[in-house]
Amino acid sequence: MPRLSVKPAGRRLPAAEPRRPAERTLSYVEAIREATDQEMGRDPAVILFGLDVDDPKAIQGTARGLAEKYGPERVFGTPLSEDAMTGAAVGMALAGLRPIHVHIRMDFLMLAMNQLVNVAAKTRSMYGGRAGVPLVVRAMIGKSWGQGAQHSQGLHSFFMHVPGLKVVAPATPYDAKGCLSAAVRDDDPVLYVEHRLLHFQKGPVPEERYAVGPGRARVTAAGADVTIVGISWMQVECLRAQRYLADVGIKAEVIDPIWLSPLDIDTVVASVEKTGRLLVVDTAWLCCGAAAEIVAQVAERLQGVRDLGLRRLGFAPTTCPTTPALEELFYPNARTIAAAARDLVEGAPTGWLPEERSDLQSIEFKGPF
Amino acid sequence: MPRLSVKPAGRRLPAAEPRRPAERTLSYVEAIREATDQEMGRDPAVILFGLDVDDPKAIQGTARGLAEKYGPERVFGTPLSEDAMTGAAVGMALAGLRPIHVHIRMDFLMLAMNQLVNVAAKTRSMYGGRAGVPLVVRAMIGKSWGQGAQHSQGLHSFFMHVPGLKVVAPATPYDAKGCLSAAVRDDDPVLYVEHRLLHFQKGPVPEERYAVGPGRARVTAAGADVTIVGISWMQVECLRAQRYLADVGIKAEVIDPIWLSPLDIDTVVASVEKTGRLLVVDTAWLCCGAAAEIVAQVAERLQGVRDLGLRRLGFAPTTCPTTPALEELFYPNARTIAAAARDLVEGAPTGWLPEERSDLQSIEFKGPF
Amino acid sequence: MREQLYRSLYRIRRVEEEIARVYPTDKIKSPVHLSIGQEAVSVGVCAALQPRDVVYGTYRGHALYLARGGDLRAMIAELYGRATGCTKGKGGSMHLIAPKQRVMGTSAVVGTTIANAVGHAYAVRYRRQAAVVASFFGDGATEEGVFAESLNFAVLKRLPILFVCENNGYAIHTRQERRQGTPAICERARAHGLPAERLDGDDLLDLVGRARDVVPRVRAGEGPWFFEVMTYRWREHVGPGCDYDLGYRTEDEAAPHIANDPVRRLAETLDRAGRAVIEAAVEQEIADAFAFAEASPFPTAEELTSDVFKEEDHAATLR
Amino acid sequence: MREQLYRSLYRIRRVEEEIARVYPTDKIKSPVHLSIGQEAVSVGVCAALQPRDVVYGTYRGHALYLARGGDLRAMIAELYGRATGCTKGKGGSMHLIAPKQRVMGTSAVVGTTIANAVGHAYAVRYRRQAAVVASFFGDGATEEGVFAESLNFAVLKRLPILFVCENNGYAIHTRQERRQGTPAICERARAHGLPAERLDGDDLLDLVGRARDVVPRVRAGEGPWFFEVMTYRWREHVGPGCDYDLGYRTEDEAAPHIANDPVRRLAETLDRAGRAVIEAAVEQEIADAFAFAEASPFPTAEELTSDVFKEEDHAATLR
Ligand SMILES: Cc1ncc(C[n+]2csc(CCOP(=O)(O)OP(=O)(O)O)c2C)c(N)n1
Ligand SMILES: Cc1ncc(C[n+]2csc(CCOP(=O)(O)OP(=O)(O)O)c2C)c(N)n1
Ligand SMILES: [Mg+2]
Ligand SMILES: [Mg+2]
Repeated sequence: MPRLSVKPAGRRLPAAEPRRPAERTLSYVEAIREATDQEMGRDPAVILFGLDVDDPKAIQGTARGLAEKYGPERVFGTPLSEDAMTGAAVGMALAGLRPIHVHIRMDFLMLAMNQLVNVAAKTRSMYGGRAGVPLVVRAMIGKSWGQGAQHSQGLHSFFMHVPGLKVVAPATPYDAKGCLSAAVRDDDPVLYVEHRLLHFQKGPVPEERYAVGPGRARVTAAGADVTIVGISWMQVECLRAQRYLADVGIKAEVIDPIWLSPLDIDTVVASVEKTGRLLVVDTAWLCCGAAAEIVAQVAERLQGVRDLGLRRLGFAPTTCPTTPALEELFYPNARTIAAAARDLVEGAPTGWLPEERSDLQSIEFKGPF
Repeated sequence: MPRLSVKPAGRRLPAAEPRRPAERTLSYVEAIREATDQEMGRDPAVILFGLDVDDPKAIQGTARGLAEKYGPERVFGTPLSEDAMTGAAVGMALAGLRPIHVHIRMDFLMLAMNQLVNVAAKTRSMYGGRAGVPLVVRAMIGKSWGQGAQHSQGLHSFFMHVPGLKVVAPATPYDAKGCLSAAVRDDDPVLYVEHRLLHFQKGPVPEERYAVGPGRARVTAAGADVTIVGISWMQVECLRAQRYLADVGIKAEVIDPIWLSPLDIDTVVASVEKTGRLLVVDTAWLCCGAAAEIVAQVAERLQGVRDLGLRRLGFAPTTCPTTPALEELFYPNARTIAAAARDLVEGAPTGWLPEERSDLQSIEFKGPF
Repeated sequence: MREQLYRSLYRIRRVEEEIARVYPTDKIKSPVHLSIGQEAVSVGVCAALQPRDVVYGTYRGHALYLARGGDLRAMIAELYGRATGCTKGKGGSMHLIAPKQRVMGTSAVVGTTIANAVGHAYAVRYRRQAAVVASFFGDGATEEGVFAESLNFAVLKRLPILFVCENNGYAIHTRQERRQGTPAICERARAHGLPAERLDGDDLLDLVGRARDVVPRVRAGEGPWFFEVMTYRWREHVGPGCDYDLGYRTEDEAAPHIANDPVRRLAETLDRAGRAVIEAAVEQEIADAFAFAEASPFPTAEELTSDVFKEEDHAATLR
Repeated sequence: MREQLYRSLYRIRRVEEEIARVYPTDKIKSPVHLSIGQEAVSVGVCAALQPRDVVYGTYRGHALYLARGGDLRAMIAELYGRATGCTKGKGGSMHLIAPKQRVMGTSAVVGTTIANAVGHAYAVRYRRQAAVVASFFGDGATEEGVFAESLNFAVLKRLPILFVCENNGYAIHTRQERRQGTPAICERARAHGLPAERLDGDDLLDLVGRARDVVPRVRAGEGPWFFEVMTYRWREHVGPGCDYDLGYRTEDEAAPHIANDPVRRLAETLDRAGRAVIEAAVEQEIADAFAFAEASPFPTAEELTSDVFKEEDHAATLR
């Protein structure tokens, strides 16, 4: 296992650096597929499985052609048995394989919590370092088109809460590839969070192998007035919000944490020390969520250093409704994010909500899923 | 269902008020047993079940005699099937019963997450209010005597994260009884968190029925120098810390949130507005935990109002070790809490750690569990 | 009685055909899992149930909801995301409920309602009510651990529950043999100690007959019973169309089921006139339901955070 | 070979008797679930395994760990919470592991290692290794959904795994009949499509014989196999003592098992001299192991946050 190559690789690319002028443009889906293909090509210990991984839709195409290329023992669909299949993934990892276990909805991980929280997360420490679980769990967050109560949750904070698990939520095709490679090479369990809407994103992706490892957040837009941290899909909305804010002369600094656990809080703290204002936007509920942790850490780190403006945005405190009339209100979007950021900057509610710009609209994905 | 009597009862007793000079002293175990007995006596819809509820140990005595009194249909042990038994509890509740489902370790709830997060929490909202789940889930947090990796977790923040669930963590026999009655009468699912060490606590408990409902935290010690919020067992440690601090002339205000969701943040904010310093101590990990939420909300609420000193204490960021040499370091205790509070007050690390006072020692519970 | 059965069967078929027809217009803002081809399972079992009896189903729940007498207007309005929907537009097609008709739950997480149904049956028995609970689920659901756990508890407590496994041979695009070490679902049920039998989902009258034999025995306290009903999904797993082009199954495989279409077969046993009356009434009802949905308002913004808890004020304090 | 079996059996019995003797002194800082009375199950099955074979067990894992040749000193030191323990004092009695002897996992959450063992067996087959995985668990574990899910997957993929259910009739203080609708665990296994047989856990030589017949067939790729071994726990569920006073079971129930004590029965088949040599050696080894544990240091404070991740530095950044 060239495991040492992981973190160095992650480090070698300074996350704050603008991404290199890239050879190619790939979609997020293609980037995941390429990382999987390259890691499987590199290391026979890597196997891919999960419900419907080998079916005609190949998990939105992220596994397209891999069953044919690597055969049914390395790429296979499973029974509807999330608990045992997660336990089996742990056992494969204990045997030295590097399984990638895919779930088309993060909601279904609620059936896998025992193996993830009580076994995978505990293995290395409770066995005194004598065993480890190099497992990657891919979990998708659904949105739009009436995904509803049980197909829309972002529950990544559960996994951030438990020592022994790592959590990554790439927001670009570039990071989708680099973080998946890093996750596969990691010797410990990693939850890889994919937002369903990100699958449609396109962006520059180098052909060669590279890893975006834990430890470095990325500043995706520089600004001095307010720091906006956007997680997963919300990174896209935050970058749009940054442009709405620019229209009114507010310079927002946007940060993508990329890895949520371990979390690079230093990059966020450095930015907030400069701007004095922090808005964290998550694709999840707020109570005890990733946004709470980021706000708490920044407030702790900057206590006595300077005054702060703090704000969180995320899911409305209710179950995700299917009707578009309410679903639209359930989620933050570029305009509500911009409005919240402006209120922070002004230090008071301004009532401002930018006119929707057609070039900054959300492409909502259309059913059936 | 006299459900309306719940919140009134909860409200009728101003949580901040000193507890009435009580007739009797009961243990936390006896208080739970009495609340269960009284609620079962009051309402035939209340039933009690869970692994080993009807065995000779009767869940540390909390169910002592109830199987005999109410019969095997109302009080029964279950198969080792946490997932289906939780689903069954939801179904019983949908049918109008008020089940109390007991788990001797909160860790085992990881097998029940699908029914709790995806079904129980969602039912009322996803069905537009046309159904509800009046379910109480009792879950115990283990500590000491090498409970270890899988018998020691405090995972209450998972349930605080999900709208539709309520969470309560009483720290005294008085609240153990009042909160359980309130939870049973609540028309929505409630996670009732019991710390194994609290079972041994004794305190005043009125004989009559009463409910300590959501909405009100309790100030358990008044002080002007620093606000200390202690959750579950940590409330006991915080009150001891308050006395260590008094020895060095520091007046700590100690708050017991009692209900973690919905959370009475106003009481905490009011205290911190006065003291300017907040230390939150949880019997859980910190990342995305209850302490993160409380710190974040206070920092948000008091931004621009006054400077704040903020600090969190909880489990060490690792798996709970069995050896006492490390287990002792894994948990905060009265002395480390006092030290952290003093550092907050002094505004810098003082290196102070109080001499252990024999009257403020932890009674650690001795194995086998 | 054949008229009633035909009305129910024809109504479900036509409602879902209409849903499929309208779907491309995007007026329906919810994923739909159609039961076209599987209607007889719900109709046949529900024909043996009494009003006090209870059913639990899945995201593929239109047929069960309608077979139990669920309000059609409220269902179509729900698919349209309107405030007049059976869950006010909050749950959508996958979470239909009709407490009056004792449709007590449907879930988009496979297997979950099996345990809920078992718990409901426990409550029924505890209260000495003479009701029966019927739990509907697919062949894929039998792979979830909750299936075995639920059967064990139902047998242990001799609960008044009828398990109905709708075996359409697939979980999404994966056939049963590729997911199960042995396809013998009835064997697995029997091994838990309850009687189990395999039935033909295209033979409505036989289904009704078996259900009418079994339900009274379950009601009488003989304990749980298990039906595995062999059926076939004509349309794609989710959505309005057909999916033979995907290549995971062939039209040849579907042909015998389509040839045995229970709707057509039952229709042929009825006299033209009576049948025409039924069909005209159904078409009228469907047109009315879609018009009702179209005309209904969307829920207002206040509805977003309502119904989180019974006491609304708590929703506010919950972050 | 009977000498070897006796050595292993006697060693486990005496180690646990010694643990029970020392326990009241509080030197052992960990809950202990003793296998006294059940030793033959681990010894019998492990006698048929090769060094490359793999085992997974439970919190009641002393017997399996020792039967597989796990280091005794490291085990006692683990119970004493010392840095020299098999997990450096971090896991305790419920989480023994011995990677060299291929004891790859034990869990305090019932049922979890069944799925881990199945996954390990998948890896073994994927790598074309000729190893067999043996999964040990109790009768209570068969009630967990993961049991059915794991059997299904093992059969579906024809994995080289031997399931060993140690049926001691109880889950803590609750007898099997009060938890299972039918006690026929083998029937449930067969219904998933794998051969299953019930064996007498007090008859060590028969156990060894059956295991030696079956393991080569599993190794040869015939697919998974299931043993239900009837045995009995002589001591309390957790802790060093007896618990007949609790009233959930009687001494009469235990009597036949104690009368058939496999340790005594095997002892009687050996000549006095050879037996004395074995026993003396074992007593010596045990005395040495406890002395080793006593003399070993506790882990230092730095160990608290080590081993969270392979790359230590991440532990720090993880709150
Ligand atoms: C626990 C869980 N795992 C996976 C899914 C994704 N999924 C939705 S429907 C389905 C197939 C279910 O098959 P079956 O039970 O036979 O029902 P059918 O769709 O054939 O009616 C799957 C795997 C889910 N919804 N829930
Ligand atoms: C998932 C889970 N539920 C409950 C418990 C509590 N518990 C510990 S041991 C035990 C009994 C297990 O019985 P069995 O599987 O027969 O093993 P035995 O103790 O008899 O060896 C129970 C219920 C647990 N550890 N894990
Ligand atoms: Mg199916
Ligand atoms: Mg047992």
